[in-house]
Amino acid sequence: MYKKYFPYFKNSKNIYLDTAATAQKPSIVLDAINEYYTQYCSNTHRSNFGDANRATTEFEHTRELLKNCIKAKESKEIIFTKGVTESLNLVASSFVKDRFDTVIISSLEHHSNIVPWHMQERSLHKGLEVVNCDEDLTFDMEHFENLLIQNPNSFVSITHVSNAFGKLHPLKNIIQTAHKYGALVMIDGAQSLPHFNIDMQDIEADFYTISGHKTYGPTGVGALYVKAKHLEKLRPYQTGGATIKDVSYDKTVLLDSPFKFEAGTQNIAGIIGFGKAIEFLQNIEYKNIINYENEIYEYLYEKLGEIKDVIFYTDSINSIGSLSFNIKGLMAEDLGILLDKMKISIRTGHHCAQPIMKKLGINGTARVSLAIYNDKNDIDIFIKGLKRAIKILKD
Amino acid sequence: MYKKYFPYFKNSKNIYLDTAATAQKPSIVLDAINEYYTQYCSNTHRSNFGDANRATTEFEHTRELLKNCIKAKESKEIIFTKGVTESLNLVASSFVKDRFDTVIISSLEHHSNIVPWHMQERSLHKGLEVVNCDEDLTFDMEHFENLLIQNPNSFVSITHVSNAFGKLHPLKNIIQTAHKYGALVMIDGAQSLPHFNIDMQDIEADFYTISGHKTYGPTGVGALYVKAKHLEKLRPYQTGGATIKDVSYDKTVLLDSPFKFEAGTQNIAGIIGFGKAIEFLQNIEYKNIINYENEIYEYLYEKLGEIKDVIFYTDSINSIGSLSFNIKGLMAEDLGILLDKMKISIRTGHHCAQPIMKKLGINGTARVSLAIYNDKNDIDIFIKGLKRAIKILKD
Amino acid sequence: MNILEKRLDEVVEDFDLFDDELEKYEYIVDLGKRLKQISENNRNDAYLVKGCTSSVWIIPSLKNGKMIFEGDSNTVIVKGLVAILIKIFSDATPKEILGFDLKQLNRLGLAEIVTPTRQNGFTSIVNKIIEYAKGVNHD
Amino acid sequence: MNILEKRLDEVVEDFDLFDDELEKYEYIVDLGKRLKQISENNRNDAYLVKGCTSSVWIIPSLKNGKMIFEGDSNTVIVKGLVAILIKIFSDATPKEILGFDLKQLNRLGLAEIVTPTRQNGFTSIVNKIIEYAKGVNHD
Ligand SMILES: Cc1ncc(COP(=O)(O)O)c(C=O)c1O
Ligand SMILES: Cc1ncc(COP(=O)(O)O)c(C=O)c1O
Repeated sequence: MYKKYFPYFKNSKNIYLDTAATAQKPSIVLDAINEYYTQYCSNTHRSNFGDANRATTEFEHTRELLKNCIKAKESKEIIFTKGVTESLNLVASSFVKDRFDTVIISSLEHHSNIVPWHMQERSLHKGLEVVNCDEDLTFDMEHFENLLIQNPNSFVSITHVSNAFGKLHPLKNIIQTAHKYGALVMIDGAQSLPHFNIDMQDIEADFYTISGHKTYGPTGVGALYVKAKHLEKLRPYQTGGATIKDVSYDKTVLLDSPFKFEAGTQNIAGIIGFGKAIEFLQNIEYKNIINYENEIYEYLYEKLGEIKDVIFYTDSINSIGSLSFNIKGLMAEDLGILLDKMKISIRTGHHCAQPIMKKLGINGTARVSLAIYNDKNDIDIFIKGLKRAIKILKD
Repeated sequence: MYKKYFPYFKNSKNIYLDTAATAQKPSIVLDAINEYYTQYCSNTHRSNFGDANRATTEFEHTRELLKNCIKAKESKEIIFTKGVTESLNLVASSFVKDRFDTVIISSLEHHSNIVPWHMQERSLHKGLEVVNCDEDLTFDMEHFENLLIQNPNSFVSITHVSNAFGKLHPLKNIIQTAHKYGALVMIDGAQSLPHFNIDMQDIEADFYTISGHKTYGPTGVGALYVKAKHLEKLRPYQTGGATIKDVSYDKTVLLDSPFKFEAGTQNIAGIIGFGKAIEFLQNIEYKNIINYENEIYEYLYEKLGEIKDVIFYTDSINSIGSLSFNIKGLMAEDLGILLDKMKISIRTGHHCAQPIMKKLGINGTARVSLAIYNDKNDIDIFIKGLKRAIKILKD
Repeated sequence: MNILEKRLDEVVEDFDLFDDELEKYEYIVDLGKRLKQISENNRNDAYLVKGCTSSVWIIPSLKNGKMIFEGDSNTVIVKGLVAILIKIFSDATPKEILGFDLKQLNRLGLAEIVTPTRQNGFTSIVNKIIEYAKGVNHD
Repeated sequence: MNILEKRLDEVVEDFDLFDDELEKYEYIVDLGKRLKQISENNRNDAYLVKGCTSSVWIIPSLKNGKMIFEGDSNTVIVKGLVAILIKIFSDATPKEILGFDLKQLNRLGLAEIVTPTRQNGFTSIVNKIIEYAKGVNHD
């Protein structure tokens, strides 16, 4: 139904079920990239001839689109980055470090939201706390509240949706609880923005991180939302060209946000393309995306459930986008390789989330992750392929 | 002669003379980007189905090409970044900070090689030293040597070619001198790699920074060369997905170079496209590029010299790519705007190099910067346009 | 109809006479050249417009309840733009100035206006004028 | 011609019989299943191959100047790859092993070999074998 917007599927017979790693791109995104490169390629924000002005205008248009998409209040709250990893690292280095005694994360974090904290010489119970989860990976709100009480000067950094399991965190509740105890909250939105709409005025996150390439946009683009009142305290992370009002050898006067955070030539083509990805989502409308993806997800869950010896890690209701499973007695890697030979692309392994894998006592899982370009036919082919792979391995 | 390889010139009648800001892209670069997005779009280094393997292979192929291009010894010496600004910031934060008492720069640095040092609370004569230059912007080798003697624990960070003036620094001599006094040297290669070949084994730089978008590659890509023996001491700058061997909540074991420095999803399309840009340069061959560009540069210098009241800042012999000038009694900005209306794109202003402008007592310059797609006809049109602009402003 | 809007109409009509962009800018250069220079001692920080790449000064005064603006710049084209803004904004009450919808200025079709560059000179000048008007408006 | 090369030829010939990739991997799975498991106490760190996503063990021994390799893995396909490597490398002198041009292995046409992933299991296994051979080579 939506496949036709994505040129990849015209060229490839692959059943692509690895969107949580990166999404396919609709043609309007690729067209916008090409248009920039072949019609008005030039640098932004510094040169001021015609093409450069056009590039700057398109670039800033993406900022507006993103602002409106997540209901930020002001454009300066949107800072472009390379991706969620850079956004998280930026906040870790330039805001959290030396300011907060404790960082609280969930059990389901991606390495990008664990390792930067380790690099600050935090480790479990020494500046880093991990909120427990139940067997079905549900966030333990009571434990969270206790951690907030015990650690009065905390910064909470938490994923909206787990990339490894698709588990959805009760974000609003988490943020309200954190704020009650005076803690600030950063959200890893890598796996949420592609699937449903987020309203910064509603959830009141202090920081929210965005991955362009997972949201139908180009690679090498991301963004960081910073609530306006924190901008003053956010130190510039990288500095250089186009962040500057005045420089002598003695000192530097930086421009205001967002520019002071966007040093050097940005990924201009990527950012312009990302704008089109957001327009694409808004044209389809999030409510249609949610309904459509839910239907496919339920169908996948049901069909997988019929397979003998399948192990699930979550229910289907509080899960979005990704579904992780194992087949008792088999290694996920073996399944992944055989499915690949049948032209079905899934992901196997620890999904950059080793700690939770260790906690569950498993090496990894097989993960199917969905997007609007998937349909029931993809699921049928996947299930057939999976059965065949199981047969080859078990016989 | 070379214009035909660049689709921009098919669509635009612009005379593009702003390559020092960003270069136009040859079609093979754009084709490679499109091929990735429409035929094997997937994440690299983590998923391992067919398309993902192909993406990883192409990605790593760029690293090999770059390694061979600059004659690095090992692939792990090449780290991908967003551009020169990120490369410089990475080394500033992760290597120089807290290790070197003094940073020595030249008078011709881009803001990207000044501001990061200010952010470390260095300022003139307090952790930051600036090598003098003569009237014609020639690097003062004697002053440099004195600075090295007076500041025994120094790190030298210096541009190869000035973006504001096109001035070429005597790099080999600078590096040898620095090494003689035990200082390490980082080179800002933003304006050199597009124009001539660099051999790391010959110049023996410790760090060399590369800008993809200025080297006929896509936006949002750059690289950092780090001499192998310094890799151990270079701290990871950003961390997260795909930099990790093993993570628990307690600690992280990082992968080896270069992977530990490339956190999160990289600009995959951009890096693959950049590989093609390097192939493009190698197909043309640097010796042809140098000869061709020199000829155009000399022609431009000569024709400009014939204009009344023109002020030059360098000679043409030790200059590469960019030529800065002023017309006595006129403001460069006014010239730039009028030329733009004649569809001639040059850059006016301080070119992200305010300190040297202040030193010269000027607000800025008009800068023409050249690439292989320019020809004498471009220069003729520019000169005609410039004369007309001068007439409009002076009359 | 706001009086500023009427004045803007006139400028837009003038602009419409030109076939190409260059002619339009020749005209702006001309306006710039003809704009009376301000006195050297008015070229000070109090009147300087922040956020421009070139130096721009705007000096307000109040006469019979109407604001009068003078202005200058070190670059001719910006001086021309200043002349246009003075034509539109000067000799109007603070209320008229504040009642004017700034988006209308886009009708001038000047790249300098519509481009959201990091240091947008044109917007900064307009903001300075608005700021002055707010300072004397007592409604 | 190096004896290892001859053995590799045989494997490549076997592979050539398959029409598609899946059949080839079915065969590899089969080799994996048939490979003798190593004893539990040999599954230790000394024999563990570093740099694989799955666990792989390679155990060397020396008999009449020839090296004998045993191996195992927790995933079947890697076990199949181990079986192939044993077929090629086991029962050869260290000199023969070190004289073999590793690039030849690309002829197997396995994606697992040619992809420069961050943790390339196949290369790591081969390196472990080479390392063992170097350890006993006294030339
Ligand atoms: C939950 C989560 N956080 C962070 C990341 C890293 O995002 P990026 O690739 O944009 O750096 C990912 C994707 O790998 C993710 O799924
Ligand atoms: C000499 C010099 N250094 C650094 C930079 C910044 O490079 P990038 O845009 O790749 O961050 C530039 C370009 O603006 C430059 O010309």
